[in-house]
Amino acid sequence: NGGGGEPDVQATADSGSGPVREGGVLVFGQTDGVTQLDPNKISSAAATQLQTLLWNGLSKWGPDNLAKPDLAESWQSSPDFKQWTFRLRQGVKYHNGKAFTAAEAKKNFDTVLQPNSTAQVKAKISMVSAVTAKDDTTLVIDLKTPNPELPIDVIDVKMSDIDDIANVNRNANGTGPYKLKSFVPDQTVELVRNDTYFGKRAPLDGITITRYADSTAAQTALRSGQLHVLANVTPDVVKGLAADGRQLLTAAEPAAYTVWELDTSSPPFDNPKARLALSHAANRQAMMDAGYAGYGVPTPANVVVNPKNKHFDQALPAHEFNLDRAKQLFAEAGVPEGSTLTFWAKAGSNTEWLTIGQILQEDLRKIGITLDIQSNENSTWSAKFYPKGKKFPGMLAANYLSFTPLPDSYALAWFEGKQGTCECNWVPPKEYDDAVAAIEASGEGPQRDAAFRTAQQVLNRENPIIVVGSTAFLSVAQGNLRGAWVQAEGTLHLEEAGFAA
Amino acid sequence: MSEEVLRLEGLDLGVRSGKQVRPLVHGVNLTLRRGERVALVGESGSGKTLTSLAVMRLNPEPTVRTAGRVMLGATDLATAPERELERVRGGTVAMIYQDPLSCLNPVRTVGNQLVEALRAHTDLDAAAARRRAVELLDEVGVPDPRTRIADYPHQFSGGMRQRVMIAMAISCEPDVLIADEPTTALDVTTQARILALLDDLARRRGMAVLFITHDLAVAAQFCRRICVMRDGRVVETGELRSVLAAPGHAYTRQLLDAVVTLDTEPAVGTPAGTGEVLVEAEDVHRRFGSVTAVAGVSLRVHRGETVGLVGESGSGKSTLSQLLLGLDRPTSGTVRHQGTDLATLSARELRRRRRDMQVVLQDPIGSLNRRKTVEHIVGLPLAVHEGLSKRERRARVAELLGLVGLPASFAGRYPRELSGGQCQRVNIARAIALEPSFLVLDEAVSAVDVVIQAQILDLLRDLQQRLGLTYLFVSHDLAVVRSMAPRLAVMYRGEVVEEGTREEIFGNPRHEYTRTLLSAIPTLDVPA
Amino acid sequence: MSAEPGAAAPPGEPSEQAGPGLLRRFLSRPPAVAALVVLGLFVLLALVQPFLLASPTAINARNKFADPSLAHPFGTDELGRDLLSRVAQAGQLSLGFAAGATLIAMVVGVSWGLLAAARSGWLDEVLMRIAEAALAIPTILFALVFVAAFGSDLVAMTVVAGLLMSPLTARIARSAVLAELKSEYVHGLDAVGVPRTRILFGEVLPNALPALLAQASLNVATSLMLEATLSFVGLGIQPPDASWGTLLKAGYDRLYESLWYPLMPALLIIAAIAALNTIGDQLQRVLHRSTS
Amino acid sequence: MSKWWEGSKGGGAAMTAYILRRLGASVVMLVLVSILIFVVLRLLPGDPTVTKVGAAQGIDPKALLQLRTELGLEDPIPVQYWDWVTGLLSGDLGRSYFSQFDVGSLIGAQLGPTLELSLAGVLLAVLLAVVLSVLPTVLRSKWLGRIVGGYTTLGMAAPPFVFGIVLIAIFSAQLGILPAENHVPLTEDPLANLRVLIMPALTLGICLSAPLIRYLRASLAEVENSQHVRTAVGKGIPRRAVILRHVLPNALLPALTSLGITVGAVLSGAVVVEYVFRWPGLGSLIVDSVYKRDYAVIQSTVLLLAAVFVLVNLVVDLLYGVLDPRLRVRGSRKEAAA
Ligand SMILES: Nc1ncnc2c1ncn2[C@@H]1O[C@H](COP(=O)(O)OP(=O)(O)OP(=O)(O)O)[C@@H](O)[C@H]1O
Ligand SMILES: Nc1ncnc2c1ncn2[C@@H]1O[C@H](COP(=O)(O)OP(=O)(O)OP(=O)(O)O)[C@@H](O)[C@H]1O
Ligand SMILES: [Mg+2]
Ligand SMILES: [Mg+2]
Repeated sequence: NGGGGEPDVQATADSGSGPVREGGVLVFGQTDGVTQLDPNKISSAAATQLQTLLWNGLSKWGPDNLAKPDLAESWQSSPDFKQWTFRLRQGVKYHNGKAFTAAEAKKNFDTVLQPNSTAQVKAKISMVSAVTAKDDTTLVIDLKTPNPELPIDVIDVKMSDIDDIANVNRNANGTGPYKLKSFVPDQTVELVRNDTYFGKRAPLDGITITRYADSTAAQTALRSGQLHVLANVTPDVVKGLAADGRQLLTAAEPAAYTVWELDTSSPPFDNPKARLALSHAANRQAMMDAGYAGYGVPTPANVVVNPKNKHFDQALPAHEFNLDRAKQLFAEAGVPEGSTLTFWAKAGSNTEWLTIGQILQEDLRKIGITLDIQSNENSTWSAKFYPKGKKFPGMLAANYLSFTPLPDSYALAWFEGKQGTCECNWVPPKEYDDAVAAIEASGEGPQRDAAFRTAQQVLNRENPIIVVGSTAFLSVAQGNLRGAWVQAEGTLHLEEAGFAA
Repeated sequence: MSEEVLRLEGLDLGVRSGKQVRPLVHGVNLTLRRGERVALVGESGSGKTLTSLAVMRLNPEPTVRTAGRVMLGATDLATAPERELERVRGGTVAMIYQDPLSCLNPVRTVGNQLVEALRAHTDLDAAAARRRAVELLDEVGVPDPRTRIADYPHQFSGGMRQRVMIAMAISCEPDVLIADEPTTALDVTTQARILALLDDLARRRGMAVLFITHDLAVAAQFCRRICVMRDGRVVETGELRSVLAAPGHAYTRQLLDAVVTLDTEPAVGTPAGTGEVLVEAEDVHRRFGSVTAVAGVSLRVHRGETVGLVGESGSGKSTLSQLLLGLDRPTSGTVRHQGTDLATLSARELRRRRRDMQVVLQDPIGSLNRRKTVEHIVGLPLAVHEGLSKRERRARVAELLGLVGLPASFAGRYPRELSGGQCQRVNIARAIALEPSFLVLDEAVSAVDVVIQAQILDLLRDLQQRLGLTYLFVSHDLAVVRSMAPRLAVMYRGEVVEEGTREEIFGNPRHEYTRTLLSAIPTLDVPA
Repeated sequence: MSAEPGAAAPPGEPSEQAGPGLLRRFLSRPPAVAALVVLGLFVLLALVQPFLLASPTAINARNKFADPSLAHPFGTDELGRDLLSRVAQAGQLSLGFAAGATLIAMVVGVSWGLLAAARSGWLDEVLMRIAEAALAIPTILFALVFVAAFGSDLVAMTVVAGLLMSPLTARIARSAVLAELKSEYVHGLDAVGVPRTRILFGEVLPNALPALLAQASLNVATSLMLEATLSFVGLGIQPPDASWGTLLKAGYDRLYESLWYPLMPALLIIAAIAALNTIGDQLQRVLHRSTS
Repeated sequence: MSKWWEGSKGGGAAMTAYILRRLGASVVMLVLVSILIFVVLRLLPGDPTVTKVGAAQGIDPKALLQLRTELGLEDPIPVQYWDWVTGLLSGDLGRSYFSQFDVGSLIGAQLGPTLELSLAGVLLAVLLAVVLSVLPTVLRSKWLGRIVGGYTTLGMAAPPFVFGIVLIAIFSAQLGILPAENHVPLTEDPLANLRVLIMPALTLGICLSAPLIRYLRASLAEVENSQHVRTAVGKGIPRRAVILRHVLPNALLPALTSLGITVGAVLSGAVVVEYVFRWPGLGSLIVDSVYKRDYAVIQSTVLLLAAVFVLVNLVVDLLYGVLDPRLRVRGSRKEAAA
């Protein structure tokens, strides 16, 4: 009994291959609901599940974290990576029968790039200066700055019939292997096979994505067989759930991270010593054991790179768990015994944040610091960080970040300083900005590797955020699920999934 | 002699408190034969009601039977199974309860409750039962029974409700009728009518009646045998005639001596209709929906006098009293107290005046707060208007209880531990506590035995003499009214049909109704 | 009768009366005593909690969801903390919370309902419409606003729960008081000229007590439930503190990992509510017996 | 000399006047509720647009402003309120900020299941309450009384989610005889609808019945000791009939008020039940919308429910007047003294 240490159930990134029977309806459960179906406005993880089922992009993810042809059959770039030409598939039709052409693709890009668009993918392709439809099957994308990884960055620009976007919640307007049958916001999305799909015919008759607001009810449903896949399972319950022939699915090399964001512009965390102290106060191993049932990888180097990743700088000094050191550093940084820090957590979802928060709370208590945990429902939690530039003295905000495990993606998402997701108000040293520029501009090679190492060293030294561990979504599926696979950042790909024959 | 139908053998009743049982009724023996009518009279609080309730095991918690049998033919009702009792109750033995005001279900119509009783023991269908119910209401003298059958109890006057109870009890023509003061709320004409009705049933059907009453004249008129109770014991039983002629027990004698009759010399009071006008009604009307309870009454009550208010049950006496006290507001007309129109007074001013205007309400049990002790109830006006401390009140309450003939030990009791007459006396004690200048007594002594009654009437007279109090005396007992009130008003259908001095009304009644009323007064002349 | 006043009420026989006699009679009822004992045990549990083997916050991530053992009589939670000491600690909080919230609800609600019943007409109308308006809006909405405004600290939540329960209490109080006001005895009191406040507070309110007691024990249950519901959405008592409600919810979420986890707080909540209900019932019965 | 606790003048047309006055008051109240909801929502920290865009990824203030302008959130609050109310009056309930579905159709889709569940729950609760509170009295069984007492305690003490999961675990997971979810519209397949309805309705029913039973048992005990019940017993009416015809109606009256109020509680209880049984109802619609700050959905839905609540309570009050003749006939001695 008990747990911790080594995980009890072995996880895999893909459900077994093997003969798949045609037919059946797969029921997919998740704790959050899908609120809308415009692929370019997707903001919650709950809806990303649909991205590969209803729509296609020019390219798509392969299990090797590389871009594979999707609506584009091939692409090439100019040598300076400033112009990319995509050759599109012919004869593709939207679900409503309208033909998909380069002009359609341009409409989608233009929508995403509009000044007031709120599409998340916008940040990834912000260097695009112009999109031109040469002819029906040729799309040319011009860039302001070079981007060697554009085919990856455009994956999330999903193509839908922009002219009919007003009805997107009724028909989804996609080209994907499944089409929309019905949609009840926050409850269910019912999909049926798209028989005119250009790609491989989907084995299932349909997929129902449904929401279980009550996680225990979801577990019951999975146990009784009413549910085939349960996504994003609380790590605590994985052990019991992934028994009886059910399989545990998770990313092979998780590229998502549990972090605590700090305001580096107000005391005490404007002092790097305080940040380092916090890093030393975090018992990462215990947190991964208790909060993630052993499925997380502690990141004592405090960088958002999985220690198993080939780009990880093994030479980085580890911030080992050491309360005495933490106490001393805190004292030096003006956080004496008797101080109070705030832990800003989410209520209702991400319960593991609370679990690890309590571990920190207990450890800080031992060195005389009070950690005041505040749970907030999602909207309050989000609103706290808007607009940017607010001050959060003494606050740790738990958050979850996911990237593609590629150098530029890491860099893009985090360290650019000007735009990104960090609420930390961190002003990086020039050394870091240079390194990031180098990573973005250069393709694979020693130059990029060196710059990436530099960036990691700066992070390890400056600690703008505390990286607790590399973790991934855990999904549990019935034993007879075949053909599903998990992408590094956590999305479960069901487009080719079916039931074992 | 005809056969025995009901026999109480050594019935002992008590009240349970904790593990002990405090005895209330001791060894009551009583026999009822077919067609026989037995009067049960006696001291108020002597256990008459309890005994009668115990016959069908209806005595309330926590009173219990501790010994004795209740033989109905060959069955002992005290131990008979519930199922057997259900057949007996209302069918073989029926009961008229003492406090008819709260004995009807407030949320069901009067007709509905009658029909239910009928259908429980006869095989009438719904329509037939309804027809019979209308007939019954008519027989007991409820006017316009066809429409009033659909009314709810609260729309009936006290006397009307009592008549509904009577109708219900006789509806299934029981072998035994237990009537607990069945006519206290009835005027003498209605009373005569009811007695005739019961008499007819008893003769025709051989119904035996146990008739509990304080009115010895009624008992004498209606019953053959008498049974006198005191202190939970039967002190005397026998042929009514011989007992009245030669009472064997001192208490019986005491009772007989206390009876007020039309021949009783009335007490001399202040001359009627003189002096300052204390309370005055001017052409007051009071309508309840379509019923006009008071229709244009003008009445003056002068300081220091006693005005008797008599009249048919349902004629509007209680309603008029409420109006005079400002407890109810007339639909039209004015009521003045010491020259001030009550309608112009603020609630606070009105309340201050209550110090001088008190009332004994007709429903003696309902008008007491069931969760307060007698001491609290009686002491409340003293606390409110005189600001007496708890200790001062205690002494005064004891004194007041003594005045109305209750032992001081009753101060700690709750209303439901009292008999009907005891409740009434608590009401009187509360009303006279402040020695108000104007006191309305609505059937204030109807539920007490004549000994106590005489005592209370003396008390009232004494107070009047000493303090110059003014009374409005509402009663059905004309002899008592006569002895109390030098001036009377007779109400009939909402109007005051006649007003005059005692001598005028009793000696020379002008209105037809008054004459009917007077002719119906029962007398204690023992029938030959 | 007056000749022998002692007959109906022998001198040695004390008549039933409110006051100290009430307590004595209350204590002579076995269910009441049992309920008091249960509550006493909870208090005891709360008192000994600091001296228990394990601290309620000591984490042992390698011993999660342990079954009951000598070291951990109730087993352990998701962080390997001792459930017995957690439950004991939560008990102090929960009972304090429920008592505080109920007190506030009763004070606010009863005054509210009393005012409405006493001042008929427009004030009654206004007060009752306000209560209805408050009842018509889902509690969860108010709960969220209040928690957002005051935070989820214990005192704030107690006040919030108390306020949230007061409209219902007000309605119940109003109808109980109105029912009394309609009785004949109030007519009698009015005839005596007793001032309205005195009628209300001295006569009517004590009579409405059984109904109010029933409502109070309902409020205790409701407040515990409200807190559990808030923690259902994660907004209840914040760690390291816990209430029975938060523990129940945390355990419920891990039902399949450890049945003990939700069972223990559930049993304690049920026992506490049962005890409080019993006390309410017995008190009612004692009042009832002496006075109805 | 008005009786200070009584309403205003009674009379012949009093009932109609009373109804009209109550209706008027209800309208005023709904206006109040609408203002209250509106204000309460805007007091909540959090912002629909921020939630919609998702703060975790950083937000472009310009885009957000654009979105806020589109949704009308940049208008002054009174203007927003006015727009909403005028929209309501013309039958336009607004549009969800998130799914863009119009609120009318969202409510339309979820109202049915909610009504099903609440009606079934309330009916079941009333049935359970009446049967369970009357039975021990009818049968004079102390034991049954204790069992009912235990049931009441359990019903009050255990939150709905616990009952829900226990039922699912037994009937769905273990025995497999009842489906735990997948609501089937009544119109499609009544029998299947009934089958899925059983467990959620039972859960709701149990939770709602507990407080009702408490009220009922208290007032039953009170009425049982009354004089008029003694009269009924004295008539020889069988005990069962006495309780059903004389005790119960009088005892039900006060319980009726609490039932009316329960309507509000139904919703709170229903949210959790809807979650556990994945019931597509308004309760979860509201809670989800609250979490997202989807004002458009919340304000109209809550107002609708408030209207239902007000209506139910109006009906309860009127019913009270009809069932309690002492109130029905305005003009009884105590009433008329206004
Ligand atoms: N529940 C009770 N608890 C205690 N004492 C009671 C209870 N009920 C009645 N008593 C007492 O029993 C005695 C007999 O009461 P009962 O009602 O039979 O008197 P009664 O002869 O009918 O008097 P009345 O003529 O006044 O109606 C009274 O002294 C009364 O106080
Ligand atoms: N609250 C009421 N609602 C409707 N009708 C009423 C009400 N109160 C009294 N009445 C009617 O008014 C009339 C007079 O009633 P009231 O009580 O004044 O009579 P009463 O003379 O006191 O009769 P009793 O001698 O029987 O007590 C009756 O017909 C009665 O039915
Ligand atoms: Mg009597
Ligand atoms: Mg009268």
